[in-house]
Amino acid sequence: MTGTREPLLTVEHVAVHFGGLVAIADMNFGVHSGEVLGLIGPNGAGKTTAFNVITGFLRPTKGEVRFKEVSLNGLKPHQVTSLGLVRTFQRTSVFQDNTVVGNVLIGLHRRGRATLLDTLLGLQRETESEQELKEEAWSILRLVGLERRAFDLASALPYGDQRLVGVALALAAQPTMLLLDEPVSGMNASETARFIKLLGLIREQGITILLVEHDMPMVMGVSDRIIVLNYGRIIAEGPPAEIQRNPEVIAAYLGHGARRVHHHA
Amino acid sequence: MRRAFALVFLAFLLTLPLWLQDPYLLHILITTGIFTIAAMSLNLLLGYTGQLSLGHVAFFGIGAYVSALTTLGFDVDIGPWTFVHEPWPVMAGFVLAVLISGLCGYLIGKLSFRVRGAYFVIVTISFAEVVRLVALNWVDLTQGPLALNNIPAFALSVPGLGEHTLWGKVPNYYLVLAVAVAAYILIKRLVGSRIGRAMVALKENESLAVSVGIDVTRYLVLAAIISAALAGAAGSLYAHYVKIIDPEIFLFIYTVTMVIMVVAGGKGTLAGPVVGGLIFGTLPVLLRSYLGPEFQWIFYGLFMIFIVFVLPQGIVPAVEQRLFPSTREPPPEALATVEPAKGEPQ
Amino acid sequence: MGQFLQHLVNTLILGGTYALLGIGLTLIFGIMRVVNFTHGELYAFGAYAVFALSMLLGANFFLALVLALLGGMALGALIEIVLLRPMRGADIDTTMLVMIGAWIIMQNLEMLTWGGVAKAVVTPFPEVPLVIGSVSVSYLRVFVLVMALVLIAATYFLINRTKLGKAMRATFQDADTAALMGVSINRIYTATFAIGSGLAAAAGALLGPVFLAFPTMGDLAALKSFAIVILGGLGSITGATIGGFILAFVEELGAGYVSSGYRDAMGFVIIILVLMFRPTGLFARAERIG
Amino acid sequence: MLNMTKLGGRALLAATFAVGFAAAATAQTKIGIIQPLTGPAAASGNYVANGAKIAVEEINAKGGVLGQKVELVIEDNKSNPTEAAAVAEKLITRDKVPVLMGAWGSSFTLAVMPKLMEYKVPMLVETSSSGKITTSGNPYIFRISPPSAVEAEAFAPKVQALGIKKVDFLVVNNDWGRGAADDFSKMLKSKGIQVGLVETMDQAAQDISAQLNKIKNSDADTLIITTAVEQLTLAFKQAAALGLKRRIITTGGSQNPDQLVEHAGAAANSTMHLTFFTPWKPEMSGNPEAAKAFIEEWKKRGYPFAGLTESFRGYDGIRTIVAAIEKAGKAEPEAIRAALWNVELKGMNGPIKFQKAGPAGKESGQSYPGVYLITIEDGKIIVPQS
Repeated sequence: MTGTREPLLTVEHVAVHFGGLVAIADMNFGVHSGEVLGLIGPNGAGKTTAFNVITGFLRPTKGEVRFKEVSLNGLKPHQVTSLGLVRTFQRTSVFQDNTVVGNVLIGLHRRGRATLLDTLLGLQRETESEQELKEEAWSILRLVGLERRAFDLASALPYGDQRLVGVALALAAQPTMLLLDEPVSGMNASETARFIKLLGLIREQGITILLVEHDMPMVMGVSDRIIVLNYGRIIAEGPPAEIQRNPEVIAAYLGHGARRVHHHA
Repeated sequence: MRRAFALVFLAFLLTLPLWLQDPYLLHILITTGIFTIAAMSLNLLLGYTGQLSLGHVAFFGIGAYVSALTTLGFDVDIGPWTFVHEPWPVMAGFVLAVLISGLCGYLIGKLSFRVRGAYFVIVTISFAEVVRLVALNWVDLTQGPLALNNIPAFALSVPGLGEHTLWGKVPNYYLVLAVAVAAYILIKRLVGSRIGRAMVALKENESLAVSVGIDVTRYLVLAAIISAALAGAAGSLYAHYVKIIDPEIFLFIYTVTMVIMVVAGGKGTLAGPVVGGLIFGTLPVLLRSYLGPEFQWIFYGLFMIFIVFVLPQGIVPAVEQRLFPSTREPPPEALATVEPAKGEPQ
Repeated sequence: MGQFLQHLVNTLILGGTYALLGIGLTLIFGIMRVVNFTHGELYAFGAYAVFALSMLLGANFFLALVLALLGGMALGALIEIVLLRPMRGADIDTTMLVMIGAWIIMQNLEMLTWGGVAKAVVTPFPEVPLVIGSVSVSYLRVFVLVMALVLIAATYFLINRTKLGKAMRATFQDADTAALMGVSINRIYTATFAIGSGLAAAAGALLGPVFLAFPTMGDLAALKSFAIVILGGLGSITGATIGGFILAFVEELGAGYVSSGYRDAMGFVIIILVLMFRPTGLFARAERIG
Repeated sequence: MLNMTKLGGRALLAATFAVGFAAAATAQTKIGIIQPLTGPAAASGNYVANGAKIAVEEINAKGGVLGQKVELVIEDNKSNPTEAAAVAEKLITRDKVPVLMGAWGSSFTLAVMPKLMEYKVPMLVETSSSGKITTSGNPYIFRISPPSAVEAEAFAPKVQALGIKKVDFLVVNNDWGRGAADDFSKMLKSKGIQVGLVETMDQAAQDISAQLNKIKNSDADTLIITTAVEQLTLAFKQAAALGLKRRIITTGGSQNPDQLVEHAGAAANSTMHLTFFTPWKPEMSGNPEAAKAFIEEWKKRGYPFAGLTESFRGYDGIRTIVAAIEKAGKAEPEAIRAALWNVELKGMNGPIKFQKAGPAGKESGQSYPGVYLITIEDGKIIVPQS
């Protein structure tokens, strides 16, 4: 960490209110280039809300999010994605009626070069661009290890593989930073292990990762740093080892989802 | 396989006037063709972007009126100004019909895609109704309920060969067929491209599509523009073929006819509107001897409910599944070429 | 001034029946998430029912009105049970297609039954108008307004003061939770559709004698109902009531001071304006669209 | 897809056979009729079609024409011009009728006219009144109804007697209504009478109170209304409800006065109507015997008496066409067209004989029937003595 330089992503005094309900009270943190940051907290702590605010799906009531020193306030989600900040979703995170490779091709949307005219007139640039996209799609499928299922319908895949398709989609959108929303929830142990390996590969490509996850051993294992949210507030921040010993964090989890921590611990 | 079917079918359509001499049946086929083009254009919105646009007839009608007025000429007073337009050739009318319908598609898209679901449906219906009432009441321009009559027949000007006016049924048949094939190819290219994938993505999961950087409004509006422009082309063909149009061209029932064609044939498939268009375009003629018009419509209504209950995907996907049960995704040839060599990926 | 007062009186009379139409449609949408394309046909049904009962069978005019309302409710219940019940859980576009099919069938059945020639209903009200100052209005229209207001009040009472109304409101809030609390969703849906349909039939039964009954009369009524509920916000009963009167007011003024040809266009122009500045309607509660 | 095509092809083939077979089996003389059987003008269109049916049965009972039975092919133009053109196309190309009658409204007739030119088939116009129909140079048009200018001239002598000073118009927004407003205005202005408001209404409009409210605030003494009977009923009722006290005169001969009395009640009192047939006094008809027989037959079939002022047009129209076929000696379009010029017939409202109208070389035929001004008093129809 290089102290004075502005982090890749900065969340500054962000608050989100739904009517009278405070989902996020006043949130401040930064994510530095190249790191893996885990965002944890009991159910309803505001993690997904935070994701939605950062990626433009929700407007914050107060505060500002900056990415690469550009304010994201007022930007639409697809504009945020264009800056290189790409997210995945908790559940239905694939295009069910498309094939796996079709999904990745959709994800590669921003990399197409052909214009509307090229497409309608069937010009050479259209063919070339499509060829490039297909090659690109295969390299992403190879990265996540799904090339054997390329022509299966996404909805026909086992759950764990569907989650991988979701990640492939996000990778296709050329992220500088990837926001993963509970990527291993519902996966079995071997699927989780495979996913952790994939995270390593993604990291090797220099992609920064912000991770929301309930699977404590997994988060503790992959994160460089962890932020703990409770009732819309950050209650702790630091390296995994430190967080595991933090009494406030333990209290929060005992109050809420002790079972879950226990289960994996 | 499918390509072969398409080519055989096209050959059948091309040779049809050679053995079908009955002018009335040709007439029916021409109007069927025109409505099929409109249905294909609607399919782009309804089938590919998943937006139930129920004002589609507005673009068809605007195309018809623009083309008719361009070729008939008009003079209109707006406030202190008088606009006089001398008649132009039909080709100009056709081009203007496409452009202005497309422009209306843009404006309406911009406005109505701010909402979804029931609001969107009602807004699109309202738009068509407003256009109908303008056509009905702006008598100076549109002749209102007096109808625009004596619209000239389509004329093709070929450099060096002079101008050819398409008076008869056979040339009109080929003209409509040519435009229909062109529309089919355009739509096929579009939906097979990155743009088409973006549209389908929006239909399936808007949030997810947005998260990979697809600009929702942009692609919905783009679909609306192209769809409206094609509908405008169909409207222009209609105006110069039937040679008379009046404000009832904007009635909701015509949109419903297009919707039935698309839904019955199979929305979101290329062949769907063609199959649906042919069935529902020619069915009235076949039924006419046996059923009164009211029974025919009742039959349509029942058929629509039947399709939704029994074949929600439409005829084409159902037939395809029967014919090629296991070819849900034949690997496209282009993809096969870059498929990695068999073996472990890493 | 006299002309303006006359327009105001006309507004009230037209607005009452518009409100009935709007409430019926918005109730069905709010609770069932169904855009009811048969709404206009139920309106036509009401008008034809009054014609058939009072002109053909010689029934008392007022009795005919009541029977038209009840008949509309029964027809609505039938549509709900036959067409909508099997569609539970289908998305809104799919049910719309089914309702469009039903609309086509109903309209053509009317055409077959009654023919294309419009039918007039003769009422027991005198032809001589009620004249107050510069304003003149027929007794029939005054009766229509009073009846419309009575029905609107009855609907409010039903929704806010009865057990059925409570269950309907619970379903409106959240159908799943209401079901968990022991509300029979099927029964609520059927009742809702029946009430909405009954209101449309009542509007037709009241306006039919003022104008004429003809097979396509429902089309414009349906379009206007759509305009009213968009204006008031889909699912808002208060919105539909006020929307009905606003639409009538704008139509009257448009016809009186702009051009009578654009009377029917006014509603749609309002829709477009509302959409530009307040896409969820004037009175909708904060609700996500899409 | 293959299956569908095959199925479609087979059905098409079957349909072609069916059509061919039907044509071979029936050696009948066909006459195509285009009328508004549905929509805002439906009442009138149905009356005309029924009048035509009576004429055909009468003719067939006497052995038909040229030894063949006459067969009517009746199509609905749905009170819409485009639909009128479409059914004309169908009647000519599919049913192969050699002659047409129709299409009631002026806008519908004008819509059909290019089809007549295209396929060279004559049409007898039984109701339409717009001047444009016979002045546009369409030699396939033969009209037995009076153009509105003729109607206006027939009314001209009454203007002084009634003491009319200023007139407002309320007309249906189509060729019929606008044509009537133009022609009557011209006639009135030539007599130095003021013309005030010209208000229009859509043919499907139900609520006309806004227009009537405007008219109520004008200082004219007379209101001329031109529209079909259903809308007239609404206009009368709404005028009464607004307390509009004005002399009301209607034009166009589609008022069916008895229906007005029945549906508009007291609101129809002291209104005046220009009609072209007086079934209340058949002895005034141009052909009293035929008129009495027709009225008898009409009543016998249980049709409303009110329809007679319209249905006679269908009856006269078919008799005129059949007379032409008889004269032509064959049921072919060109022969019928030529023969129509030589037809002379005693019609219900005067002799039917076509005179040339419109640009030289491509004249349309126009016959000049009688016009009557009747009054409704206390629910009774008062026919003038003349």
